[in-house]
Amino acid sequence: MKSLNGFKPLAMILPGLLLAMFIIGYPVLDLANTSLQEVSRFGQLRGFTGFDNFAEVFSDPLFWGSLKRTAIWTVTVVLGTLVISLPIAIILNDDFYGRGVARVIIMLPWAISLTMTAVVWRWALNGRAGLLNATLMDMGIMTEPIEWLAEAQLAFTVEMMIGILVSIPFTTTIFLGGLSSLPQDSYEASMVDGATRWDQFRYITLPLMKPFINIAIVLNVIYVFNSLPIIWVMTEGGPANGTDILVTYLYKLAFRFGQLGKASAISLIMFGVLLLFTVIYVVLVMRDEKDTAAGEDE
Amino acid sequence: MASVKIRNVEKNYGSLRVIHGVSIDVEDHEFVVLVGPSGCGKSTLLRMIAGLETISGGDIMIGDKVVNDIAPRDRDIAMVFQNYALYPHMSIFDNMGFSLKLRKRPRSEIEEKVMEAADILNLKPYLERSPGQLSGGQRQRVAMGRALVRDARVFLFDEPLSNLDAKLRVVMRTEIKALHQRLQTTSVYVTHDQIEAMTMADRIVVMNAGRVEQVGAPLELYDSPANLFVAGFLGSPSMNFIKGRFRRAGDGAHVLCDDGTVLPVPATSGATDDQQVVAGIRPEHLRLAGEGAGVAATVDVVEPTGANIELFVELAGERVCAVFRERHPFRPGEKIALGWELDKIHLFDASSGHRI
Amino acid sequence: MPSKLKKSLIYWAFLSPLVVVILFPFAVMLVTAVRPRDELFVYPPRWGFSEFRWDNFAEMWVKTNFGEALFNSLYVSVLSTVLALVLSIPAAYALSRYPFPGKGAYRTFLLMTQMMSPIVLVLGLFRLMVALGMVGNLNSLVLTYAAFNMAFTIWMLQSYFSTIPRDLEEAAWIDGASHLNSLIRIFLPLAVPAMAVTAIFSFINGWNEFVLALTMIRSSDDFTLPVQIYSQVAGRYQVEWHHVMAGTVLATVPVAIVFSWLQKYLIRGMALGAVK
Amino acid sequence: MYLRKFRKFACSALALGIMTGVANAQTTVDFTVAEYSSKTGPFFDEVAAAFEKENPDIDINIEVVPWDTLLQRLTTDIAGGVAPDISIIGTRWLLDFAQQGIAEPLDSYLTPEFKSTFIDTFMQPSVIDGQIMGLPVAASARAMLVNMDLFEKAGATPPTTWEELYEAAKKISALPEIYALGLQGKEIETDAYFYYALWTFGGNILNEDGTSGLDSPEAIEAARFYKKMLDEGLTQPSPTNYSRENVFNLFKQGRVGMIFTFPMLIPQIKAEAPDLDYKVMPFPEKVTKATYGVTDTLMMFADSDVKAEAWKFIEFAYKDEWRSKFDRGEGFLPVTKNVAAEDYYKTNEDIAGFAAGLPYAKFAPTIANWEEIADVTVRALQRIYLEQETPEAALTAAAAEINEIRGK
Repeated sequence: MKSLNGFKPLAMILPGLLLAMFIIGYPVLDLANTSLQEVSRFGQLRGFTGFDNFAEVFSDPLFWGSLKRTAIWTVTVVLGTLVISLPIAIILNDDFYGRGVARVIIMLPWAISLTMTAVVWRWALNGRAGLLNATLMDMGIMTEPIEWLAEAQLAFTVEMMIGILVSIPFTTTIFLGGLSSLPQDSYEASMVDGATRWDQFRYITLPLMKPFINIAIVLNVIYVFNSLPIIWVMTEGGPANGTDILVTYLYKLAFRFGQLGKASAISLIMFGVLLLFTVIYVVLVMRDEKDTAAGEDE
Repeated sequence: MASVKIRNVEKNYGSLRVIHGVSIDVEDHEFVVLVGPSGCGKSTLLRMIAGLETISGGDIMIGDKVVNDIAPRDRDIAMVFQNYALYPHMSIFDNMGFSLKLRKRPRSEIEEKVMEAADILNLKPYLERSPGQLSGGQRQRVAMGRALVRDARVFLFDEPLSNLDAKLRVVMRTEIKALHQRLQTTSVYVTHDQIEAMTMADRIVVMNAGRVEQVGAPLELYDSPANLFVAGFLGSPSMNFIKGRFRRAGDGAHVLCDDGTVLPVPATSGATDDQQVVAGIRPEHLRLAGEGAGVAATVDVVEPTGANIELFVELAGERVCAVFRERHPFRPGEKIALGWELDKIHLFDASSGHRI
Repeated sequence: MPSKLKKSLIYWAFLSPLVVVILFPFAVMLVTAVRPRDELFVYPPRWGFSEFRWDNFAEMWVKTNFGEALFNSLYVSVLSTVLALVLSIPAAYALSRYPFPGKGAYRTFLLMTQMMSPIVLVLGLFRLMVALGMVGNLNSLVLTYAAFNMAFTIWMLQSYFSTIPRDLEEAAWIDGASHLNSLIRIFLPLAVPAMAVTAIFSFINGWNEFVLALTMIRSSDDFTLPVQIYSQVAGRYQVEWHHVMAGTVLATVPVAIVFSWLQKYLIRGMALGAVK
Repeated sequence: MYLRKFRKFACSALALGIMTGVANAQTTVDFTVAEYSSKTGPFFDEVAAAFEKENPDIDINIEVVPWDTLLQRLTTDIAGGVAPDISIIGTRWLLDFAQQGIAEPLDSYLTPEFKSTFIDTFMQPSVIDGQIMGLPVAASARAMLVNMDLFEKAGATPPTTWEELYEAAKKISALPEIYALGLQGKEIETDAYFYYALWTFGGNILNEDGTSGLDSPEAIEAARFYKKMLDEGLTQPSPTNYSRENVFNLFKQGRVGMIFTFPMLIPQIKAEAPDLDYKVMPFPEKVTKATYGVTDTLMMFADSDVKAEAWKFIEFAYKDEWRSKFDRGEGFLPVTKNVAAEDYYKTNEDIAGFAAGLPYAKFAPTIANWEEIADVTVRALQRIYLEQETPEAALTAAAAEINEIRGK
């Protein structure tokens, strides 16, 4: 019963739309404008220079290094989060002793800000005074303390693990939501059909969880791609830019070296990459999902 | 094929016992129907046979093997669920062939089996569709197809027709029965609909509150119900019950109702004099008595169903229902007299409800 | 051994490495927060310490003006959540109930607003706030947090609203209720779980946000918690780690409690929303 | 307290609707303060309160900002057009502020006697092209701290030259789990840690012709020396995981024999490692003596419209009582002669140890893009410490990159 003409829904959308356009739209335009200008150290625009900033960015080896690391960072953290969160969600969806406690603990990393997590981890990973080395040595796992953040490769790996750790709560919640909406009788039918628990996971849980996995991937990619605090607080992209990803390199350029034009260009490139990924992903993966779920009722 | 033996099986949820020592033997190729009001434990019993519920006591044997602790997939049984339990994300073809795919059967065999079942259930045009795009009836047939393809030793049906409209239910009933006659697979069918039980079963098990009331062929149960519950449960419209005292008079016998009405009963009955009894007479066994004979009754409500007329009368202070094939012009309030063949009336002991 | 106990043991065995890694930073925080100052840099570093120095918390509370920062964080998080909800409920209702031109474009716009991380926009946002004369004022954070959170809140509410059957409202319409009071009297009470979920998410985002707060807020008695605690670490010659950790513990505890209390809502909200 | 805040927000929320600013009678001087420690904020509040008592018509608005984000704060302020009137900045940024016309030359404000109160060596760095662009507000000279217990245990004597340091180091590192020299390899002032050796080896950050001095033989020799110490286990392993603060923590733990540090560490040691027996000594020398003078500058903004009132506050804040309280509280060296003349700085041998280096203090050159040049140097040093490149290759590459940045 279409009792309302097209105008009313638009009116309901408007306030929110205006706020978002105003608060987010203006800075994006400002950013675009800045990226096409020559900018002084302190953000004063010195006149139009077309795509010089972009040219400078593309000729900068550190940009390409950061881009590569950003890809590694995003893929590893997002995949890692998914691979761990799915079994965790399946477990938390099942009834067992202490489930309530387990759920709260798994959600804890969400309760503390990223910056604080990074500060605490940096304090714990400190070579000599850090408690991580102390604990590992007490347990006899190691004899010599490891300098976790000394060398780029190891530091980057540790940062990616922490990136996964803090993304698990959000992803697990999405999966828990998905799991609890799955049709229970299909599982019983599959037991009768001769499915082992692994068959159930492969042929029923996974396919039916696809929409939730896709949503988790898109959102996680967006959040992880733009995540500054962990790497910045722990290694500031160092040592020797070995752990710089686009967002930390951009932050360093803008606020330490005062190259605001170049930084704006990078942020636009980042937005472009992210937009491209999301559009392709939504079109390719989530489209074919739409028609299987079509025609739900009689 | 295989028989299914249930040896005083019990089931309790915590302290609540829902099935009290039930024993049933389903012979090979037999079609046994578990019938009873909702909550009587019939579905629980079926799920215990399927292995979807743990067994608290007693044994269940399929063929000659005790299956209490065997997983559903290893019991070689197939099940049709009440709301079909089809895999929403798979095509009809994959739904039906899933059990074979799990057992890693070659593609050709799966195709052949699924086609064969689709033929029987004329599902061929829908094989590539997803369950969401089918009607209730079609989905119900796919659920059956899935069981067929499984060609298990035992078929289990959990009220498969309850979600269908009345018309379709009748059609599917005959289809399932025809299928059984053709495949002869041992089947256990659960329903709360006594007409389904009567029409489909080789043998019926009437259950109530976790206990077996009676087991037997449909007509055997219909004609000589072991107790009040079975008598009242089978038959639609259900049997009339009138309380009174049993009296022997000379070589005849009758039941004296509280309001003085006398109901003629067979003298051969084993009831003792002055025993509190309940007389049961099926609506279709009542007929208009001749002048001066039968028991007085006043017409209350007349319900023509087309095929016959269901007449509700006031008799011996109770509401009694009578069914006539002929179209008598009854009018509410009219005084009539009803009679019955002596061998058609049943007597039950008032306190125990057992048949006398 | 009953199967549930066996299952529980297996599950806990699988969960335990993750649980240890999650609890490790919290343990470090706690152990450092209650340590006497001269045992911060003991070698070899050890978990144990001589005595519980609870007045670290008291000292920190005074020295870092923690009470005010806590108030600021609450002020910003609660208000931005309320603003986000007030703006997104009608939008989500419209999205779930009515087809209208540009619906797809609107949803993609919402997703795109998620893609711009505040860090990248901080200069533009700052200039905007200067134009509004709101630099240094907590309301600037309320507005920006609400704007950035709205995409998720609308999307979350919308997917939940579409699971609420229409016939309830249609019945109300037939009974003569106007659209507005059918929304308020019939619809919203049903949507409480979803609103709780979105409120939690928006609250936590506001509570933990750092970059915008650092840029927009000028005087230290307006700092929110993350900025207040970070300022004790960033670039100071003298980092009093016991105060930093005490501050972090106090900043985490309220959210953790809110979290575990509303936790079931979170799952139910996500589930019923079915995240279409 | 909360009520006042709530009223403040309520009216500003109202302001969202109407953009008219409220003209207030008082003139406000916005002062951005860089946060040295938890004592910095309270100290400047006290100064402002005292000043406001004497000048009721002037209101000082203090904004305390953490050092790590100070540059970002100032950048956004200037870009947003709401720069403060006066601010504490790192002297290394002064040239950029001056070149962009943001800093206000102070010569016209500076009366001769006020100027004479300053110690010349600290005034020098804030003079650009002959103009005084800011006043030194905080100063430190670097020196070496040695752990006397370790030296006794190892039977070594505190060194005055790099050779003696090397010999002593071998003895000290022989002690179990003890390292002779703490070597910083991460984050801010990692390059400064190298300059101590660069200068004393006779090298320089910039050559006369303005090109980078990193590829000079002295620079390479200094780097090789550090690398040798690292390779022979005379320093703590993996320096690239040790920021300035981490190295100082090692010293507090009594795990390191010698470190190069600033006077502000003294109060920390007193609080966190009271029974640590340490001695302040000048840097070891080779070709010359040298120490690294670092000053922070108090700068006035060119586009401030309350310059007179701001200057009045500056003069007030530089009174001896305030300067003395500030320097002692934070552990800085005095920048004004009167405070330096106080007996605290004569008798206190720690401070005296640091102050002793002043005559031969070298300062980082005030050149444009200093932050980038520092970052290039740090990256080169990190590659050396991580054995990714030999000292010679890393430093030559760094020098080339710096010359390109400086357009030389």
